[in-house]
Amino acid sequence: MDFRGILDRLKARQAPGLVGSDEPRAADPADKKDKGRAGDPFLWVEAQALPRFLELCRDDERLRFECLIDLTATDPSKDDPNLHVVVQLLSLAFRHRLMVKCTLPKAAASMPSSVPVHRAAQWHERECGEMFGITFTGHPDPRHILLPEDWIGTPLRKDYVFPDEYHGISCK
Amino acid sequence: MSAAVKYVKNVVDTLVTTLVGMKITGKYLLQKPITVQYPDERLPIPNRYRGIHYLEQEKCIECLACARACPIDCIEMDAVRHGKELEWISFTLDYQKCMFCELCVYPCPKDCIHMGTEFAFVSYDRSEFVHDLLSYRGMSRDAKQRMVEAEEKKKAKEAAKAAKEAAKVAAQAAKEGKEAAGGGGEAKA
Amino acid sequence: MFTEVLSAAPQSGTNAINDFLAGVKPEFVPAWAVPLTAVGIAVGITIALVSVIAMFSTWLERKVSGHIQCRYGPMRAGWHGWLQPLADGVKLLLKEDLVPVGADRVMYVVAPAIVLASVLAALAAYPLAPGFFFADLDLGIFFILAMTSTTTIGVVMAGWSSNSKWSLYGAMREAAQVVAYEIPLGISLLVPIMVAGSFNLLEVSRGQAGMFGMDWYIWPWVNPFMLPCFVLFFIAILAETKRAPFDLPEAESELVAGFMTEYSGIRWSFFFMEEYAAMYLYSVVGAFFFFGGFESPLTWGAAKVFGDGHVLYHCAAGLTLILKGFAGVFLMMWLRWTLPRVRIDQVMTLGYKYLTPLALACVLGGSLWEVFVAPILPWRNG
Amino acid sequence: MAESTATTEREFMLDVRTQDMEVNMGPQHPATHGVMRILMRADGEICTGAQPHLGYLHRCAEKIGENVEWLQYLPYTDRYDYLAAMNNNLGYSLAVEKLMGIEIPRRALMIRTICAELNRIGSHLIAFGTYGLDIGAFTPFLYMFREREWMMALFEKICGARLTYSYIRIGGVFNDAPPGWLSEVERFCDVFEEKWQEYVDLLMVNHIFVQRTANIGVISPAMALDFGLSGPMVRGSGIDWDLRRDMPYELYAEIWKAGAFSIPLGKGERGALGDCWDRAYVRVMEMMESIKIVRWCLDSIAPGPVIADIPKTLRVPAGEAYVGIENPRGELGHYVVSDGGKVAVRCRVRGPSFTNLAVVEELMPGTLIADAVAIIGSTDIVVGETDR
Repeated sequence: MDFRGILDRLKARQAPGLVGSDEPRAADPADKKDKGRAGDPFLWVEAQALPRFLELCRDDERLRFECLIDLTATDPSKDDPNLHVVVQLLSLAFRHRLMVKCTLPKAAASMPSSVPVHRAAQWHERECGEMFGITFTGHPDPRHILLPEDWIGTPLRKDYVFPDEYHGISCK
Repeated sequence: MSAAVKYVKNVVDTLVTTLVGMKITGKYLLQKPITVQYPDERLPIPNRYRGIHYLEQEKCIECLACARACPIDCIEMDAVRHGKELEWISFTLDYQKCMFCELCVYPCPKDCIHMGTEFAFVSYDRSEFVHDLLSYRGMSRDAKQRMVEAEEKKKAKEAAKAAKEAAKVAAQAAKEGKEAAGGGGEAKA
Repeated sequence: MFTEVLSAAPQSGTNAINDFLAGVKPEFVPAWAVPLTAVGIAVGITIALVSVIAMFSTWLERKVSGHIQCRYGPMRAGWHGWLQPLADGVKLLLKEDLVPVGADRVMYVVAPAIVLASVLAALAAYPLAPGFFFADLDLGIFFILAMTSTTTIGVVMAGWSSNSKWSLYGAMREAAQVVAYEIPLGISLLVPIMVAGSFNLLEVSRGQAGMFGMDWYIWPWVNPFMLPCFVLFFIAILAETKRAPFDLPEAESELVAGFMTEYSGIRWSFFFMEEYAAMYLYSVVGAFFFFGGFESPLTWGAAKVFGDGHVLYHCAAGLTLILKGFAGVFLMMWLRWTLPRVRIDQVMTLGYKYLTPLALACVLGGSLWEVFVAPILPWRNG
Repeated sequence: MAESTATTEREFMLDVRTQDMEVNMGPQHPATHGVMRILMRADGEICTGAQPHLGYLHRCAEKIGENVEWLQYLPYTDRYDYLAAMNNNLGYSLAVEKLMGIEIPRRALMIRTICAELNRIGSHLIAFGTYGLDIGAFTPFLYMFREREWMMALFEKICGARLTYSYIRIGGVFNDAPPGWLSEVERFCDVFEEKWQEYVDLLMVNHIFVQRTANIGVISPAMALDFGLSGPMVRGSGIDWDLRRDMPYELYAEIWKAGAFSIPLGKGERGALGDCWDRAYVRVMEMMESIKIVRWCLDSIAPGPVIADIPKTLRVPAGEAYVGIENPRGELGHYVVSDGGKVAVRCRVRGPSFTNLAVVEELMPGTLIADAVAIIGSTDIVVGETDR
């Protein structure tokens, strides 16, 4: 199924938290500032409803996104008040992919964990949490994964300042 | 499969597969090894090998394209420009950082930085890993020659120009003088 | 161990060193000094023997593994690296003597000594030649098996005292493994012992002297149960000497280095000396009980040409045994560089469910053969 | 999991219980394939719990991606999965090309495919060789290194590096193949087919190896999907899924249509479906399939340009793209976000080893320590990629 088909199906099923969609488009010749957008289409989903949305995607017999391939986040820029959480879904049965995006305010970055739906999310959420400072409520094991337990700061946010030293080791 | 059959099968399988394995290892035991005795004999190094850089300094124009292309900024160069000629101060490559990706080679407009086939690095001091790729400092004799020639040419040109100017001035003056004289004549007239 | 040798040597009265010393003894030296000096010399020879065997075996192991793996192995020290073990030995001697923090110091230091002593003691019963041995024991094979088993005590001590969990694992595995494999090892030797009718190594060897020195017990017409017995024996000695595929006590990919994880320098090398000496020793035992011991066409020829007491005859016999011993060692190495390692529960299963019943079946079959079939075979009564 | 182990024969019993002991496996341990630590709780020889601790090799690959130019990031892609650097280059290049929408010359596609498949062979050789090493067989490992050495020499000839190739770049490949290279690849294929049979005889069907790996670490198909596993891990569980066929990139659609390769699946031949042996089997069989793909490319390669016309300083159009490719270890995903500038806004790497390793936590309890080693080995992780 292509992206439009998936979107229609999700609309028909009244998927929880579905906000809208974004598709690549060519630059608008009338508007000089608009450069268009390349790449893949994706869906906007409300962050607080993401686990329920993923559950629907997994269980719907015409979508069957059994596999959560990736869960990560993006910090669009220093000035943006929001983070984007990005989920890649894959259906082995129907051979289609879906990219799902949620916005999450930087000031209160907290959302429910998707681990009950896909256990694959477990490590991805841990990584995402430590790198962007997102709290996944209900995560069974919310420790740091790649960073040391006592690392301060969220390195992949754009406003991150690299520390001068760590336990007396100079980082310069 | 009954337990007894399985028991016998296990014994037979173990013995047979072990013997098959021993046949293979035994075959190699009798063959000549494929390794080489490294410092005495060395394998040929292909032409495209990405080893320590070398620089064709004569061609380089200090455009910084390689330094900009480097992902880790390990290339630094410094030179003073005398017109077209360069007086080289340094061109260093920090091999503590360099990851031999060859990205510095492609953007060069003069095709003057290359990667060689030398790969061995041994040193007692970290500072020795900062290599200076220059084969000479300052200016080459040719460049000096060219500069002197250019200077001379320039001087000659200037002189010629000055002479021309002088001639022009003189001509002008003469003309003016003439005109003045003429004018004077007219005025007189 | 010394008391054993002491009491054994004068009784049998055939120890070559003892005889020689008794022959050259000046009047003023008391009689009891002779066996004592003989023991001293024997101990010296045994230690030298262990070192030489271990050195040669390490070199052989590295060359065999190298060539099996399409590489050369050591090539720098001497011709094809034959001096490499010497260089290694010097290096190991000069290494810092480390005892880990929290280790039981006394046990930690004593463990390698016990391990090495056990194999030294076992070598006391190893005859170098028909007329040159330290102790001609009536129960020679029992003595060897008993002494080599004490290695386990040293290994367990080493593992326990190292204060490392990996070492402890190694030690426990060794204990379990050796206990399991002592049984099939002992049982599988019963068939040749039955055929030979003796526990004495020299007598067993003498019993295989026929057929130009080729009347070995392994041949199926002697006793068809001998070949499976040898296979069982060989598997059991692999496990006893901690060789792959039974190298679980040191299993480098699981337990880092097992019981010797924390050891370094010369103490560490003691474990290896023991391992290689034990490999050689067990191979020699196998050679005695299955492959004719001293007997071979070479020995037979030497006996025909020079006579039964000549030095060259003894040399030929000794050389035969050394070659047979190292053939066994080579086979063990070949296997090691071919096979993956088995798991601990599989080791136990193999020991208790496969080897022990099969060995018992072989003993039963072998003894029935000896009682009912062997008497009517013409070549067994010639 | 519960059903599958209940049917298999366990030859040890849990009738004696002692106090659990905590053992640190790693960060320097021969079986962890790099610097990874597994905190293991063990009751004697039996592992009762395991907790992987990662991050010892974390090199901030994603952060670097946000700070260097598009082309400059290429050498960094070599360094997360250092055993399959060509595939990493390919994945990253494909993601950026998707944003840029450029057409790649056909010869470049061919060379890319050859390199990626050769690298897959090399990677599987290491995977299987070190797996043998974990199980205790030393020699097959060196035999496999011998073939891999040749593969690396081939790469050295084409790009000058042996491990960190940076050869496949955005828009094509750096250099055309040197003269005689393609015929040497063909020779490599011929020799490899011979040697491959030896690996199978020496290790794959060896009874001890089978006994060590069959029925160990059984991953059921449902569990594989739940954990988001990919590559040989999921094919070992009998799920017929290969991105090269199912979501083709490059030339794979054409190659599949030509019938040049098939997809080996675990069948539970020697034990339960989805055990360690099945995963090793899939890897071994895949090497042969890669050889077939290389042969197809060698047959149909034609002269031509090897790089599309792209500017020296890339400016990638604004947008975001996710591209997943079939790395030797599974789905290697690159998620790149561009705002139209010289530098990426986000450069996410979805490493297959990272996801595949997560399942270890689940598989380990109830196995012996030796099995734990076998399970870690069968996931075929590269720590450079789990930690990035």
